[in-house]
Amino acid sequence: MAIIERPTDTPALAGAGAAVTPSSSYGNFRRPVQATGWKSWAFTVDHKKIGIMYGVVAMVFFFVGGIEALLIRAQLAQPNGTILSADKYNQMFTMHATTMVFLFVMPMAAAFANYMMPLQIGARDVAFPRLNALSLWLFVFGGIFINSSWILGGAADGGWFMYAPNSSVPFSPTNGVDFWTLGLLITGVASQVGAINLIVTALNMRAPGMKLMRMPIFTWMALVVQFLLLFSIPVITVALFLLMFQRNFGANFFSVEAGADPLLWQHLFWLFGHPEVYILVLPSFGIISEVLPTFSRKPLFGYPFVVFSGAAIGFVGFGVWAHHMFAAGLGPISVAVFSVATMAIAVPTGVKIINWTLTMWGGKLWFTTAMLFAIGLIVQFTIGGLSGVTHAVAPSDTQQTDTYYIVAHFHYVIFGGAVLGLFAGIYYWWPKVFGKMLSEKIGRWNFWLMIIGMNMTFGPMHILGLQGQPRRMYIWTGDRAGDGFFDLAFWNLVASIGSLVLGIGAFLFLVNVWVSRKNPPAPADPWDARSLEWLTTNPPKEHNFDRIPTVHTLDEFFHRKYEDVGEGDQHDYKQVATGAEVIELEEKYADAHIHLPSPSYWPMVLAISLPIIGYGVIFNTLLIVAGAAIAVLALFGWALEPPTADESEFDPPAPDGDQPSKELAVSV
Amino acid sequence: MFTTGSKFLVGAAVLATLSAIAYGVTQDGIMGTVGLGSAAVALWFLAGLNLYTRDNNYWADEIASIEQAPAAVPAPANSVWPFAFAFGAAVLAVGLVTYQAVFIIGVVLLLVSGAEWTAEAWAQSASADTGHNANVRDRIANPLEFPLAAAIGIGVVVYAFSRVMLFLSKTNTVIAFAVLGSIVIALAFFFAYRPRVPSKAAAVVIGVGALGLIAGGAAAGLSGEREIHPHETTSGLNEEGVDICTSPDEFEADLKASQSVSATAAVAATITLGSDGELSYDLNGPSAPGAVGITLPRSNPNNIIFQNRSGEPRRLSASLGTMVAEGSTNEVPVLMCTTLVDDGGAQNMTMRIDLPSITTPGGYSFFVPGVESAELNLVVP
Amino acid sequence: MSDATIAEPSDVEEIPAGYDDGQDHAGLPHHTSTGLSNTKLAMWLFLGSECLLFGGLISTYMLYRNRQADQIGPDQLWDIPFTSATSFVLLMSSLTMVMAVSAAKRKDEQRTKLWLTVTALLGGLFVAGQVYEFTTFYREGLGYTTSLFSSSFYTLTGFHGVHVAVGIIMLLSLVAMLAKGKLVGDNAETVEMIGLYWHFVDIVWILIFTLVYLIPA
Amino acid sequence: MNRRVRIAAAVGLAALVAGCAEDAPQDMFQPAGPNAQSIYDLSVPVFIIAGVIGVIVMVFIAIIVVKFRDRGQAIPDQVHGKPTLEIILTIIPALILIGVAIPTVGTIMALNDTSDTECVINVTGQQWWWEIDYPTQSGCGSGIDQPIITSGQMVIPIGTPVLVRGTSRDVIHSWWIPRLNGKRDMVPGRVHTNRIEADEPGIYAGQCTEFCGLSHANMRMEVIAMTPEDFEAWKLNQTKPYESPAEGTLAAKGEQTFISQCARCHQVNGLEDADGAPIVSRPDLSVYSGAAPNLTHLMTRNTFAGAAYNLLTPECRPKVWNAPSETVGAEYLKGVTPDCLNSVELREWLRNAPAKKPMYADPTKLEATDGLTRGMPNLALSEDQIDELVAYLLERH
Repeated sequence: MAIIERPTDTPALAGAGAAVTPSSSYGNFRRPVQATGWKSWAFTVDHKKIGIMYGVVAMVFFFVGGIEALLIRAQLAQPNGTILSADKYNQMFTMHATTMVFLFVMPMAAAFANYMMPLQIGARDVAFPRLNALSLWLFVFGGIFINSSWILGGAADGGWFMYAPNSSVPFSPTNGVDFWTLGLLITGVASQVGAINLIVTALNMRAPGMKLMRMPIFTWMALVVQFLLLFSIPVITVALFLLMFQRNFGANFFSVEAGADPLLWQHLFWLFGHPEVYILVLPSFGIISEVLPTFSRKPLFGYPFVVFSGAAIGFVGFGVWAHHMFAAGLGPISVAVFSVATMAIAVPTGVKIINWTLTMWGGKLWFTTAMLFAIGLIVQFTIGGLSGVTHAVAPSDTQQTDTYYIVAHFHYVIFGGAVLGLFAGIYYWWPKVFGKMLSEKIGRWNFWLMIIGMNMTFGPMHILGLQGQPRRMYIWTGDRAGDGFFDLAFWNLVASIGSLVLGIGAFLFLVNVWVSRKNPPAPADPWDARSLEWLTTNPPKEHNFDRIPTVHTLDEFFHRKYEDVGEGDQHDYKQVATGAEVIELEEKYADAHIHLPSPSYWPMVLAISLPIIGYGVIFNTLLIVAGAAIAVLALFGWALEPPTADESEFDPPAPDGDQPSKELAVSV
Repeated sequence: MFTTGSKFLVGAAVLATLSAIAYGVTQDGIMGTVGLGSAAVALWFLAGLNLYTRDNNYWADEIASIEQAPAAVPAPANSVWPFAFAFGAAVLAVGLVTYQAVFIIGVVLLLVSGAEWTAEAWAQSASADTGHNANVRDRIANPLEFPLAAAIGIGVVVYAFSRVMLFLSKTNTVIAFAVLGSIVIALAFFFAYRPRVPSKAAAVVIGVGALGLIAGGAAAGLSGEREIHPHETTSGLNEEGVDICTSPDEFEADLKASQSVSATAAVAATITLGSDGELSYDLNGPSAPGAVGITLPRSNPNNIIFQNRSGEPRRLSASLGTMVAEGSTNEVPVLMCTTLVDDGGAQNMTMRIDLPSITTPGGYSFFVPGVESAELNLVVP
Repeated sequence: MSDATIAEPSDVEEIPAGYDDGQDHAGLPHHTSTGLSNTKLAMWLFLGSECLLFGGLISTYMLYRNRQADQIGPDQLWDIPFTSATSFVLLMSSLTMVMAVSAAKRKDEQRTKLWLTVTALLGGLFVAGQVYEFTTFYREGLGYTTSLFSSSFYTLTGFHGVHVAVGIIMLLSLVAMLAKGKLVGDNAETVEMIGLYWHFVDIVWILIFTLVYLIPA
Repeated sequence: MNRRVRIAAAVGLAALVAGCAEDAPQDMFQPAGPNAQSIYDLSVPVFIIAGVIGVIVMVFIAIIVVKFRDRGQAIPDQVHGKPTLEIILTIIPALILIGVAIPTVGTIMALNDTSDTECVINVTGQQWWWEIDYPTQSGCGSGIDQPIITSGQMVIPIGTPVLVRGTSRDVIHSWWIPRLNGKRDMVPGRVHTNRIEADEPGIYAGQCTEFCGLSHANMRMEVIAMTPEDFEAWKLNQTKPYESPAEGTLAAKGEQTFISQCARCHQVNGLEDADGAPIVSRPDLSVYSGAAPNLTHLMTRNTFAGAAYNLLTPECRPKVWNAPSETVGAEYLKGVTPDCLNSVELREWLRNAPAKKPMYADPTKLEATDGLTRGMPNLALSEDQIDELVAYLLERH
């Protein structure tokens, strides 16, 4: 936020009259260098503030998506439900998936990647801080844009997979699909920009000695995810553009009467959509690969295996998209190839589970809430992974696909895999980010209610699906529910009750945040942690590290605290310093000159211009022109602005001792 | 900080927002929501502005800021923008009574000069230091000037040159393009390796070139394009009543027509004209022995692939009964056909048939013009 | 996705001279873990993802290239000599771009500006050619909504044309910034960056020209 | 804890097995034909393998959680892994998967082979019902000499491999009769095939499983398998000539109402206008998909409106649906008798179809489809007209 230097005598603004200060001469065109107030958040380029905002907004969308899910389950609790109309129900499940995938899990993972990656590799910020701000605001405005469709004529109603031709205007005449298409294009730009930024950060900005194979595992998984985003987002971008041109400009990419092949959309969508699954779960795999070693007091078992299996999952993930299309009418050869490829991807996934359990084996397990969520992930994800193997078998899949069995499967994968991991991360890093502990007691309740709730909700869906209940149906009928006490009606009701339990469990997280807001400051190293992000204060200073750490081993922080005093093959780890002492040592040798990037208006302005163009495409061409003009202005304003503000942007310290806008020194 | 005006505006904005949401949730149709939403946006904007400027009532907040006003500033320099602004207004007025293009030029001129004027005026009062003020001006104006200048520059080249080419004959376009490209490159190398040439000369050359291009573009634009005729297509000829579908001859629509298809799998039927002059067909999956024709669902986009293995260029036609032509009482035959397909080629035909075949005595059929023996029943239930 | 190709710095014990947080601020020597500058790495990554964007569009075109039903088809439209001329001009612009980059590396600002302007001009000619071509196609009966072939053709070439136009605007703005001394960061690197983008757009055109125009349907 | 976990796992498994509904009509674990059987034979071992692995993992985790919890022991040895163990543990799942993959590929190929089918039936999906037609080249049983068109319920002879050749008129639908075979999407512009064969006579329920818009949930279908003799009887009935209702009856009035109100879209074969010319429906002028169910033999089916509603009263329905396989064909062939007609729902449908089944038929909102409805609009029939139509339709055997 500021240039932090030891005091100098240099006057801030050379050649200007005494009365002229930057704040008066630049007026509103001065860079927003404020260190406090809303502007310090809105125009910040600090990866930590951006990470926090990502997380908060994603959490809001988590509860929006959760309410949509509760409405869906309420509708399906009884046969011939009447809570939602068919139209509203279709909008509800479309938006539930869209919100959870694009507006909760992805940005929540981005929040962790943004906040933790620079800290874990010993950097002061990401490679392109302003691009980082752009990603955040594009995501925020894109999310608001999509959800604004609720009050502008109805949300998208074609399912998150938006199969053509059901997404064409005659079959979905409201503007919902347009909002969805344009909104995803906007959030797609956010992901794309973020991916480039984080890849460059991870590859280029590592601290001295931080080899690739010494990078903390979360950073590794986040890096793999960014590569997946980099190569999959353009594919969905093409699909979304085709759909937009189809709906808004009369193109006929999906008009069957013109000879179009509806399977084109499916190929493009799933070529993005399958890597997307790994985009959702890999960050959580990374998180629990940090949490499990910390609370087992042991390094991650088989670190290189976990790294390479993550990379392998990412790579093979691009070659299995057609397993979503086993029933779509591909030839038997394609089906066989994709079936086998899908089984192949189970191997690296299995490797991860094996490594996690072996990490715990022989450890000294400390069951904090974060650890509970991590173990919960292993168990729940194993169930989801194994049910995944049952429909890698293509003939079985033709019975299972588009039934509740699939709904059960991917909720075990995405809720059990991704969401539980994210919660593990939240509980693990909360003291790091906010300097306060969350209540462990409420945390336990939070965990157990969520686990019970999710198994009650999604567990019965296995039975529902295998006994023939298709998904995406706004009602089900007693005629096809079977007989006996445990008929499908019973399991539907259990699932609906389970969703309430799950909802209460998730709500307890908010309670926990509220209750814990006045907790005393957290200790410097509350979990006896292992990786580099703990090598600084809680919360970290604006410049992250007082001096850039030099890295000698994997789990650098742990090895600065503990030394092996054993002889020969006998190992005996003795604590030589507490975390707080290690951090103090760093402060002692603080770097003298720390240049941090400066805040900027332009990311926000550029991010606002895209939804304006979006509204223009839907409602009025003039808005497109206006939005494009703003975008061009912002781009050039950005290009002409140096990343770090000039001295002349800062007011000199006022003689009467008022706070200057530029922080002058770090106390040593 | 909340003065009377801002309180009123914030209140009104909250009200408009709530009513927009309420309207959107409860009512069908979006115009009401859009209207109320726009009102809300406008009110929030005004409220924000008011809050920010404190109703333009500094005294309400603090006195001190007045005392820190910048020192006196030097007299402003000469400026071209007031003139440009007035000129823009004049052009706009002329445009209103003459051409829309002139009007748009006037609007752009007005906007640009207005923006430049504002930026200049703002910057000149920023401080007592003219160098600093120039920086302030650049900070405000450059992000607009650079892209606009670049866009105008490239727009002129693209517009003028494309007009010139549309004016030239088809062969001459290639020559013009090659010549102009070569000239540009030759001149570039000339200037690059003749550093003695004063930069003014380069500027003159570029200026003359640009003027020439604009003049050429304007002249070409005024004298109009060369005549470009629409190509004839199968559908066009059918609409004109040309019996393309019953003729084995070649029409313009058949010239160099596409001879292969990428849709080979999962079509409704593949119909092959063999060297024996018979039509055979292949459906997805087996068909019973002794079947005499193809059944296609009614009102359905059916993809039929025609393969020609007869040794001569042939087309596949479908006879689909008769219909009453528009504006008359005459029954005319309904025909659909592919273009002429070379031997060994194939072509896809997407056909939707809305009336069942029982409505036509004798039913529907596929046939190949010029090959008597090639006929195939088509049943549409 | 393997990082095996990325050169690793040897195990550094001491912070090397000039080690920085890696931010792109002017005037400071950079040190990055891979040795590639941040902007260059970012540009390569961006172009990598652009490959998939054009890959998707080209696949769509290849799927639909013959699906014009009874409407006008590619073989009735193509004017290969003309498109070859425009392609040649675009290729030549890659040459002038190379000249610009080499001038920038020699810190020869005068020639850098000259070559950048010429590159932009040649690009402008190409776009003018495309505008002309689209106009004639439209007059000959190929509207955007006429057939699957027309939609996918205009979308693919239109996307490419927009990329060229954006490139031209970047080139001209770069000239203006160089002239006014407004460029942030290392001049030569910025020129090289835009050069990378420009070459990429050219290469994509070669692909499009071959697949769309030259290979017979 | 360990014991408890194990008990919980056992109870869970038991609950999974015992917790299934009995006789769910779309249960994929009750195969009734060779295709479904081969899928079943393939998937059950996979389920067992997956279950066993799952239990092993969970028991292992439970053991770890109990055994290694923090009891104040020393910081454990900082083991970074054992490559040999890792490689072994990678190879084992790979081997298991290879073991699964081989039969999978075999089954995929076998299921795709349709060369042995003896009977071809076309199905065409549209929002939100299936049209089923037996083309003249279909060769089912003794052969089809004139096309048969029906909707919602497909009748097939048992022991005969049937090739379902399907497409769609608007959006993608999916044909799925779980007890006979896996599902197959029916994609507009493409023709896909699905091979079904029933071993025993019976009614096999299915449902559209590709999301297809508003009434996706109300798009169902059934396959009725009967003995070849019963099938021949059914065929004979489907091709019998049209009989007008007797003069002066309510049904005769209904015929006129049908001609004026319904025949625009719904075909009744053999229906003639006053001049004796056959009446050909033109659904393409009113409905976006361009099709409406053929009602010539409506009362031989026992569901209507996309098989979403019963034509049989709740009392009569089980008599057909739950009939033993020996008599189900005969029960079905009886059709809907006057005392079994579910006139309540049929009347509701005739009174205001879009109110009963969500469809896109509001005349003020059809801009996007050029005024064509998707599904049946509200015809604003009077109660008298409805009475007449019910009487008329009841004779459509």
